[in-house]
Amino acid sequence: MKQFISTVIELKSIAEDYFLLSFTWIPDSTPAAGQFLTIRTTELSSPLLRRPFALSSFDNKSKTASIIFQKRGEGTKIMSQLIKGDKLDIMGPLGNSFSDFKAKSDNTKKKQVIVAGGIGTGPMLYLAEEMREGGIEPLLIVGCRTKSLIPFSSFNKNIETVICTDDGSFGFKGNVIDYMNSNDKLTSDVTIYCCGPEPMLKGCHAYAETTNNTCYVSLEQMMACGIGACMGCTCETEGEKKYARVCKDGPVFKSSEVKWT
Amino acid sequence: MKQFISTVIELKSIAEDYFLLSFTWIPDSTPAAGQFLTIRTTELSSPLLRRPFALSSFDNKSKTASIIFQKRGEGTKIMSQLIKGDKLDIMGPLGNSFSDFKAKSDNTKKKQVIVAGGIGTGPMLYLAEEMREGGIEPLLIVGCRTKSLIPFSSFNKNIETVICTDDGSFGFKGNVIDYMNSNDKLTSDVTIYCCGPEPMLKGCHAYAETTNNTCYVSLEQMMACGIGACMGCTCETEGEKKYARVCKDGPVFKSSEVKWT
Amino acid sequence: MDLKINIGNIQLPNPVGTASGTFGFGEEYGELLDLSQLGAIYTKALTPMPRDGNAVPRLVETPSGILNSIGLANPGIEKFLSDKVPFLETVKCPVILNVSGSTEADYKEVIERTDNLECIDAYEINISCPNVKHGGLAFGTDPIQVENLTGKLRKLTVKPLIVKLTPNVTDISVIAKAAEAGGADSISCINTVRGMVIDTKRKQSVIPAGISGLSGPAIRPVGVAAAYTVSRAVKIPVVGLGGIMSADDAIQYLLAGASAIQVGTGLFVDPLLPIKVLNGIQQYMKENQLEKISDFHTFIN
Amino acid sequence: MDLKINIGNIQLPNPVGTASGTFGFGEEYGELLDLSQLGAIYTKALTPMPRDGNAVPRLVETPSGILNSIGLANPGIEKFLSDKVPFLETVKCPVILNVSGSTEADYKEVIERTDNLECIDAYEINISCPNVKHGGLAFGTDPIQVENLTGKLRKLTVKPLIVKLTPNVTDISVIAKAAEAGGADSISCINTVRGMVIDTKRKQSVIPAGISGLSGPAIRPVGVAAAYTVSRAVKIPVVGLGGIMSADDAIQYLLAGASAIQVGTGLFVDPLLPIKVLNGIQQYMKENQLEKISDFHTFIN
Ligand SMILES: Cc1cc2nc3c(=O)[nH]c(=O)nc-3n(C[C@H](O)[C@H](O)[C@H](O)COP(=O)(O)OP(=O)(O)OC[C@H]3O[C@@H](n4cnc5c(N)ncnc54)[C@H](O)[C@@H]3O)c2cc1C
Ligand SMILES: Cc1cc2nc3c(=O)[nH]c(=O)nc-3n(C[C@H](O)[C@H](O)[C@H](O)COP(=O)(O)OP(=O)(O)OC[C@H]3O[C@@H](n4cnc5c(N)ncnc54)[C@H](O)[C@@H]3O)c2cc1C
Ligand SMILES: Cc1cc2nc3c(=O)[nH]c(=O)nc-3n(C[C@H](O)[C@H](O)[C@H](O)COP(=O)(O)O)c2cc1C
Ligand SMILES: Cc1cc2nc3c(=O)[nH]c(=O)nc-3n(C[C@H](O)[C@H](O)[C@H](O)COP(=O)(O)O)c2cc1C
Ligand code: FES
Ligand code: FES
Repeated sequence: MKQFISTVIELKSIAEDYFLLSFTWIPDSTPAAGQFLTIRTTELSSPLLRRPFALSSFDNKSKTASIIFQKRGEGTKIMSQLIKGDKLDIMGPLGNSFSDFKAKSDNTKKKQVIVAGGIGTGPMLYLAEEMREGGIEPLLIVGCRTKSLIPFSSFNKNIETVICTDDGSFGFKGNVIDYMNSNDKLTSDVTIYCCGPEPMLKGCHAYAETTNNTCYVSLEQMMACGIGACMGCTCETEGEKKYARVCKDGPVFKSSEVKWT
Repeated sequence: MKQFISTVIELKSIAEDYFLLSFTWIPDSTPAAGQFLTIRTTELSSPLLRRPFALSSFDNKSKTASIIFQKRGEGTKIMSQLIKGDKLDIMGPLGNSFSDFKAKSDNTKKKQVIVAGGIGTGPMLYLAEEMREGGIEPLLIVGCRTKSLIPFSSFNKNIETVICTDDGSFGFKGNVIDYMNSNDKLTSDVTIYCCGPEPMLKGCHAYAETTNNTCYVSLEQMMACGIGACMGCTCETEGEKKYARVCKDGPVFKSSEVKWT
Repeated sequence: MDLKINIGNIQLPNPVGTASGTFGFGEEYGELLDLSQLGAIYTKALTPMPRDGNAVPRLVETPSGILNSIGLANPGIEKFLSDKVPFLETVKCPVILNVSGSTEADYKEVIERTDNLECIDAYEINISCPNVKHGGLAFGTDPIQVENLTGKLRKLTVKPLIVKLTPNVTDISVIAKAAEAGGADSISCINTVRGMVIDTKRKQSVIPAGISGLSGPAIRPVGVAAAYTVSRAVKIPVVGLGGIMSADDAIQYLLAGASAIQVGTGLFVDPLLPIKVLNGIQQYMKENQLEKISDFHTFIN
Repeated sequence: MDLKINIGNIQLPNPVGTASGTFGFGEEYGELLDLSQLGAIYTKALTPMPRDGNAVPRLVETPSGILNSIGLANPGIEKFLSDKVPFLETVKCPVILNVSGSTEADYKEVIERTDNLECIDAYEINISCPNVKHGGLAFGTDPIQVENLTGKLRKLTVKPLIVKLTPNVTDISVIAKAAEAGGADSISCINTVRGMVIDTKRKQSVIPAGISGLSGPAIRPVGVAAAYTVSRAVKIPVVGLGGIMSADDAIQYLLAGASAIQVGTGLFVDPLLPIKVLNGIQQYMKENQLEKISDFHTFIN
């Protein structure tokens, strides 16, 4: 983990209100899929807190990293106006990663299923890429409300990808869980990695429970410090400790360890 | 007075940290020299208050107005990034004007001397222009710290103009009061109009007292409402009432009515 | 949809008013917005004698807020009657007179000399101005004094008394109950929060008076917490204010238990804010199928 | 130039510390800044037993501030001794342990069981957390209780006691004097300001605990006013905090009368802030020819 001043390489619109931001990476450490960073969006006092975003790619040769973000409130609005050459105050890489768990599950023969939705798409593209480079052929399932929200340009043709839209305007009609239920081959021997809105995480968890598989999810929570010091970003967990810090103990958790409400 | 959404026509740098901002004028009323407007610089909560600026020109035909502003803090920093077509939330015209007093003093045979400095330059350019169009030939004296702060492009060659720099890097070396003291013709029969930093206002007032002339000054004060409702922007005055509202009773006052400290 | 609310024996057409001291007596803002759409105008404080107000500067901006020390600058009763009342008589929305003073006698005098005015619909009793001192602290910090004063003023008028509280107390619910016990028809909260800004270049307080009153969005969470606390302590309606900059902010107050709200510092940023807030409340009521303002009070307890 | 300040029988190398609860026990931030440059680390609150903390979410952003309800989540004494002390023993700057609890016995137990630790230089007694209740209000709102508790803790240790006050009281100077009378070596102020944010979509408090604690630049004027008030009420040194985001902000506190300052919420925005603040203070002292921290106290009275 390091705080550094990065330079914007490119900001590009990739879908309705979705942007790909690439920037220079200064720390020596290589970020892994699922890790995140925090960005200070303004020098003014409002919006005050740094904003967390998961890495969506990293190129070790050019030391370039990127995130995919959605314009939601004031912080991301400011970010959506960045231009090449702008300076960015970044802290990262933060948290654990899907890769931490992947290492353990790789040696099983299970199909690696990566499920992404909404603002969770970035880290899952990175995870899929990481797997492919590691010689694993994952299945990437992306869920979107409608076609205009699909970041087509960000997909890698060499990765098996299924796109689901709620309204059927592209690909499979239905959500990602519907798709998994409709695909016989997926009911056994899969490991699921999911990042997306809460219902998607819950759905993947439930699917994994029913099919007796393992599922890893990346959680979101309001964060202040982002490094484990303030106890602000906790989530409820099953087991001895009632809470875990999303920023430090997560953001990736085994779904069976999360207390779902 | 009206609140309206204006469109930026042009933002142009005219001297070090000084900008000329021109924009469309929506109200029916014509603003006069010395009047001001307030601009909302952001939709965020910081910087919170609207920022006041005096008009530096108005073209009735094209319904175009302008201000000259200095980049000082956060509000003006945001303004310095405006571009053509941006929308601006403006309230104005506010306050009284030099013209209110000029009307009364015009018919005297006195020389009209307009003294401007720093962020007070805008309204005085407008006043000089107003006089010239009204057939009066004023003398415009502009004081600056140094040459790089002089907005050369904003001067009208048809108006007799003297530029003073503190460091002598251009024009008369010394401040505007030094210049007035050095110019014999000015010691009697002048009416002085001044907008600029506090010491300049005080100096003009003292000069007018000594030479038995009348002086009008435009004051600055922190403003909240800008329209006379909150009693926040008062200045101390001589006379029955202890305070006057700069936004509503001013910003232009007869210098002998101001309590100088 | 019914936007009306009752305070004592009067009815306000809607819950959105303009906070005392930020709206003068309404003339100036009358040029910018349609006063007849307001739920009420809460006037600038009135004291028996004219007050010049505090030394200048009286204002400074802070992060998402402003600090002020106006010092209750106002024309006094005489000038109020001659200069302000004629205008107030033309105003179509309810007018609530904010009453201030340094002594009990001051409050009494203002009510006695204005009670016959038809253009005044109710009184807001300002016992909470941090910029006027009664032995060091604001009047409104001692429950016994508050109950006493309210009781005495109660006898002078049948018009509703809205007692305005300061947040600068250990337990605002105690003060609210004291006002209720004294006969208040409503509680408004909050007045400004004690604050100070120092000019590090000049090495002195920016505002000569020193500690002054903080308002604006910075204090909104403080106001919402106060409105929530007071709503649970008293049975009379609560008027919530502090940092309202949008309809959503106002709705926070209503959900917290307030029956009406006031827009103060927000007016300086956008004079049309009260109208926008009112429209936003109506839209929210429609979307959430709320029929009257008291329906807001059914969610949080 | 002498940056050192004395609190009780210890000396801090400089006035810039990190506020309790925002810096954990220092490990995490140790990766981002050089702890040996700090005037002091004020640790996360410690209570005898481990505390899970309050329900989630615990944080929400407000205009220029944040509202939190962590609920003193901490490992408890056992885990503190086994997991945190080994790290704290390596830290080169003074370490001040923030002591919390629900009862007097809790405070006593924390001090008794840690007083022998060399790595702890002083105690900050947190009687002001708005997120833990003692009969409805924070401990630190009653001067008699404050004097009593301070007096009892005083007997347990010769290490300096810094009593941390809440701004949520009618008159903070009364509480400060009570702590001084009880034997406190210093007062720190302020803890967070009571506040609340309501989610109008879900129609409930964003933070399940309801009223929580507001911090950050929004409350800076409140903190400066408190530091100013307390500095005039007591003779012991005051530690000022609340919303410090720059050296200039810290200097406001020093000019107001504080001898030291803490950076809290500002750390979340910029972990290097304490270092920047320290550099800025040094530069200001140079430019203004101040030789020691107490020279800041000669301007405003
Ligand atoms: C570990 C993690 C990884 C994330 N990765 C991505 C990503 O790859 N792409 C993406 O688009 N978004 C991501 N997010 C969400 C992103 O942080 C928010 O969308 C962003 O902070 C919104 O800020 P805003 O000012 O635009 O909106 P606001 O209007 O301020 O907030 C909108 C919502 O964003 C969330 N949010 C705001 N501030 C914070 C904060 N300090 N910490 C956590 N959540 C906050 C809140 O839920 C809030 O309701 C991630 C969040 C977390 C916790
Ligand atoms: C009647 C009047 C006319 C003015 N005309 C001009 C002009 O023509 N050109 C120009 O460059 N400047 C003018 N000013 C000054 C201008 O308003 C400030 O420079 C501007 O507000 C600074 O805002 P900021 O956010 O950039 O700086 P900040 O750092 O916020 O403030 C810098 C200084 O500007 C002043 N200021 C800030 N906010 C306000 C406010 N709401 N009301 C009054 N003063 C404020 C304060 O003195 C402050 O110390 C005028 C001011 C007044 C009162
Ligand atoms: C400039 C100014 C003047 C004020 N004058 C008064 C007053 O005369 N009487 C009063 O009861 N409150 C007065 N207040 C307090 C406001 O009515 C209100 O309680 C406070 O500002 C919080 O609301 P806001 O954040 O919406 O401004 C004043 C506030 C400001 C900013
Ligand atoms: C997330 C968080 C946790 C806190 N925990 C504690 C605590 O455990 N003990 C304590 O005395 N104060 C605690 N505080 C209060 C801070 O130490 C400080 O008094 C307050 O936040 C004001 O300073 P700031 O505006 O610089 O943050 C906490 C504040 C925050 C934001
Ligand atoms: S954000 Fe501070 S512990 Fe996670
Ligand atoms: S700014 Fe409100 S009266 Fe002038």
